[in-house]
Amino acid sequence: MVIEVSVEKRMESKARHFRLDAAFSSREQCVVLFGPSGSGKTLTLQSIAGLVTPDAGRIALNGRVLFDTQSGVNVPSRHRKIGYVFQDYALFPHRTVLENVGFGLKNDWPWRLSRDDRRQVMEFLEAFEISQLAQSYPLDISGGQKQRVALARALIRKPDLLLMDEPFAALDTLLRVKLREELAKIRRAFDIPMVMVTHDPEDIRVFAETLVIYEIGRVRECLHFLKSDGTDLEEVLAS
Amino acid sequence: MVIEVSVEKRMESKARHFRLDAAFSSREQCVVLFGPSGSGKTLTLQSIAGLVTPDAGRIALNGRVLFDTQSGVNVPSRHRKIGYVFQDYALFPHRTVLENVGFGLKNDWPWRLSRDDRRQVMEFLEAFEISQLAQSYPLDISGGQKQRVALARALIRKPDLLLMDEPFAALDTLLRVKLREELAKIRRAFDIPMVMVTHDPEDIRVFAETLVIYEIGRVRECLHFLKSDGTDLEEVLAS
Amino acid sequence: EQEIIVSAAASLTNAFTEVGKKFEAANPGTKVVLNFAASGPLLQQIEQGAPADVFASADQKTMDQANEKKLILTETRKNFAGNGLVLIVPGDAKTSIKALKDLTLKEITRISVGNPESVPAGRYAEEALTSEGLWETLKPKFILANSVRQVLDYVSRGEVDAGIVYATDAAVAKEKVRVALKLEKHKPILYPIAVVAATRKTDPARRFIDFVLSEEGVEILSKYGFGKP
Amino acid sequence: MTQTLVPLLLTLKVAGFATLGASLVGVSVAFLLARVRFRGREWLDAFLTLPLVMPPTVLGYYLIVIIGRRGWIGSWLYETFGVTLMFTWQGAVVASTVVSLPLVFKAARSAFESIDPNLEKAARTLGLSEAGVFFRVSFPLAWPGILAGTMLAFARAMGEFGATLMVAGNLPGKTQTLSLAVYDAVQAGNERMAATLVIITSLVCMAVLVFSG
Amino acid sequence: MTQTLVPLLLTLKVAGFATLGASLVGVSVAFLLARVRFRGREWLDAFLTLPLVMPPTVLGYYLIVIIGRRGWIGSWLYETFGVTLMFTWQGAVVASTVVSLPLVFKAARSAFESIDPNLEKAARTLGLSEAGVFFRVSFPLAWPGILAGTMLAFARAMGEFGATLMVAGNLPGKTQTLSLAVYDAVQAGNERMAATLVIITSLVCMAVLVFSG
Ligand SMILES: [Mg+2]
Ligand SMILES: [Mg+2]
Ligand SMILES: [Mg+2]
Repeated sequence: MVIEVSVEKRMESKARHFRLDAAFSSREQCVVLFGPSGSGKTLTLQSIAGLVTPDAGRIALNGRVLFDTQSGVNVPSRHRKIGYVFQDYALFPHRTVLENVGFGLKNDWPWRLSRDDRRQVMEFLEAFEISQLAQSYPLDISGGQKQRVALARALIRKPDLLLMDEPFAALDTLLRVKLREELAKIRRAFDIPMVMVTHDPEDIRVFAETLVIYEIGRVRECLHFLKSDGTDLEEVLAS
Repeated sequence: MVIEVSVEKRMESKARHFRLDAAFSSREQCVVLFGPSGSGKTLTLQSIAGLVTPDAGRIALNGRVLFDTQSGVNVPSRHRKIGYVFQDYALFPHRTVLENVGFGLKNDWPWRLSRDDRRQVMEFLEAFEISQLAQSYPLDISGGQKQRVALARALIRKPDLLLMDEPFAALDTLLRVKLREELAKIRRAFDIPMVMVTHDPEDIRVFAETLVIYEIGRVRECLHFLKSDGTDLEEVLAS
Repeated sequence: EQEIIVSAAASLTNAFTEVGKKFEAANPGTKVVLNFAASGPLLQQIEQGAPADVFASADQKTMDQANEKKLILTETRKNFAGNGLVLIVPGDAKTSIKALKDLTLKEITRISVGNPESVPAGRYAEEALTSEGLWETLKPKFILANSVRQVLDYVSRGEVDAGIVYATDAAVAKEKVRVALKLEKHKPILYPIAVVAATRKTDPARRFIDFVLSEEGVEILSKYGFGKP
Repeated sequence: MTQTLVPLLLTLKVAGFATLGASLVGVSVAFLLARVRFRGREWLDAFLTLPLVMPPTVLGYYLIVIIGRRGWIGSWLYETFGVTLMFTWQGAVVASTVVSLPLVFKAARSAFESIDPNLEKAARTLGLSEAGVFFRVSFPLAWPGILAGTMLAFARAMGEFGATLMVAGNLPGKTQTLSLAVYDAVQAGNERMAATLVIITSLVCMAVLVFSG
Repeated sequence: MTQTLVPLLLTLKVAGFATLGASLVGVSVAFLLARVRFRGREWLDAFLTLPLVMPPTVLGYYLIVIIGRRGWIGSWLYETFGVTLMFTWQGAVVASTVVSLPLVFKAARSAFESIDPNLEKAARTLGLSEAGVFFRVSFPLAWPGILAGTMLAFARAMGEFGATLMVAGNLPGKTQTLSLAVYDAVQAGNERMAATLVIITSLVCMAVLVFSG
């Protein structure tokens, strides 16, 4: 993929002011945004997805302009073809696992899934090894299972890009290792480019092809590991 | 210290049943309870502090019986002389940092701190490098600062034992390393025994003298590293 | 099927309920809806546009006000009944009142009368007591009611020690209240009735008034203790 | 029997329509206030909450000023269509709607505001339009809160007394709801009637409470 | 002037005492229900919430049955002390207390329940007794919610009409609160008086709303 991101956004609240002014670009398949919490990583991700409107900037994916203040373009979130896995997964609590995964397949009234759509959902549930949870509600399933449902729900719409916000932060250390491997496998199987937000160095080791290091409100460095421009991952992490 | 813990407790709720039946003992200064979430570590910690009443069991610290269903002993929490640092720190949001730290110093009406008490609080704030936050409210300080306030608030009462529930789980990975070292230093300075709950293997490396490994509702193993009985830490962690 | 609304003074409650039924029987296809309250509030309702077709008040003053405000058809106004005023006490009361001035006794702590501002029975009571020079003296004991039927209710429940109501009201609750004495020094109590000016049902309204004034109507009224005008 | 049945049915009719009206207005404005930031937002909230703290008789007075035969809207209605709301069951509906509006409105607003915004965002990334987000996510998630508010509004509308008395009068069979009939029966010293009405009303209220709780 | 001042002062007195009573009972029971699990817990909650959904005239009826001169408690009070609450401002206080109780109670219960239990636990490990925990942690943290409920209760008590009318009557200078005075003035066709009273009441209600919001 080719992704170009440049966003400016002021956030004002009673307690504090925050200003994000971040830009990066990548031609690799896996971009990791790394930095302390509150540095604007999630805000960047939501800008890419069209969930937040930056004050100024430009966002383009594979040559398609999604947002540009200069030319006045702002593609609504629902037309961006971008999958988003939220930090807390944001599963619909009033829908079963099956309904969650099929949620985005049919978007006009009366919202009932066709037989074909249902079959596709079932295939996805099987591929993600959650068929047995089809009729369960999100409240009753574990954190690792939730992550798979959220992933399946995003991927079933065949998005051009997958955004993931701290996908492992809510999980036990023990579970984290396992699911990290699984995600890497799934990503390869679907061959989908990804932008991931994390503050865990381990995620960088496993996923980063491009590494964007954030500090409060801005990008400190943007490193490209696949270009073999002499940048060494372990060196970066040690610093 | 000498600590003996043996607790049984049933928890019933609409969605699930949980039964804790755990026992361990130690003569070391640093006990780490390790295991997946939901395995009963926090429940054990709260039983030691007297915040939860087990259905059956016995808890003794340095020969003093705090709880014993056989002899009907159940020392109220306020008389156990045990400091507790909660996972989310549980600072009083309606009190300043100074008032939080001094909260447990004077417990009868009219709850005003004497000049001596105030001086002592100020000394603690300085020792914990949070003097500049004395008049701030918990809402306005960072996660790392909150942890120091919680520690200072617990230690100022000179407890016989310090309990810590996942002290670093809420922090950034970057901050975590720094605060882990700080805590180790503080613990040595105050020379206070500690029981810590965690699911991060790194905490075991830094703190564990006794390691209690939990699985759902019970203790799988209790290992003593200082006894040099052939147990190797790295071996345990690798398994 | 048509419907007329008759707004009538609270003291007419029992009598007009029967009058209404008999009228409906005599005029098939006409339904009578009865709206009872103190005459003052009824006048206010009509002024605010209440869909009343006939207005029957317990005193001349209220009807005069209605006339001044052009709320009634003047030519339809007729007096149709008379009444008396009595002092009642709860049926189980131990105190015995032989004259109005006994109301000043210490054991009589609460006396209920209609609010003279809006309740005709209250105005008659004020007149009667004033002429005995007792109104001002008794004022601290008064429990002012919103209608004469509320006075009756307070006395029947024993919430007050005495009350002033119409003779016909006292007769309705014979088992619960006792008439202590009749009051006399007040204007004669005459009930006027008239068609409401805003009505679109002048015909049945006139017919209802005619029925009230008819022999059958007078008979029903006298059965409930009302006198001839 | 009919003496208690008629006011009961009338009460259910009036309270039903009032609840419907209050819910439609209350839920829409609540959603607006919960999602759109505009000037005077909190003033609108305060204005709609006013009936909750205002004496019903004062509301009755305002309603007379507005929909009375000589009122702003009332005189226009009368002159144009020859209808008046005063002393009609429709007038009672208006009074009850105003009085019960804050209960739905407040409940709906807090229900909408307690929805995790990420759920609505997730729906957007899944291709839903704003209307789709409302009907498939926001509304179903707010539903338990809205329902509870609606039940309270229904109960409040059933019990409305002061404003209804002033606007709709107390006409048996036309505007005399249970609440007014109880008052009337007690006034008239009709003890058996009063007791019957009180028991019926209590039962209905308890049913509402059990359902909404 | 005095014609409006007297009912205003009376209203403030009645509403003040009623709010005080409702707050004391409401907050204590709310804390009990939020912290102690016992049988019939939710029944007690429903019972105390009943006045919120019950018509004020029905409450008035029950109050007459209980505190009327021939009521269960009323007859005892009268025979023992020679006092009766009917037609007194104290009776109006009782009616307003009952009517406004659910507002404080509900607000206080949800305020207590939304306190992070770890804060109370932390206080215990810091050596506080249960009373200390209540006065230094639970109550101060629940205070904003309790205050909002108390303000609503005050407003509700100020506006009480139906139950007060039945229990305390409508005695000028004795039990005639603003709400009743408005009704009276409209009934008597005293338009200027009605308008004055309505404006005063509206201002007081808006002030309450602004403070509680
Ligand atoms: Mg974030
Ligand atoms: Mg974590
Ligand atoms: Mg835990």
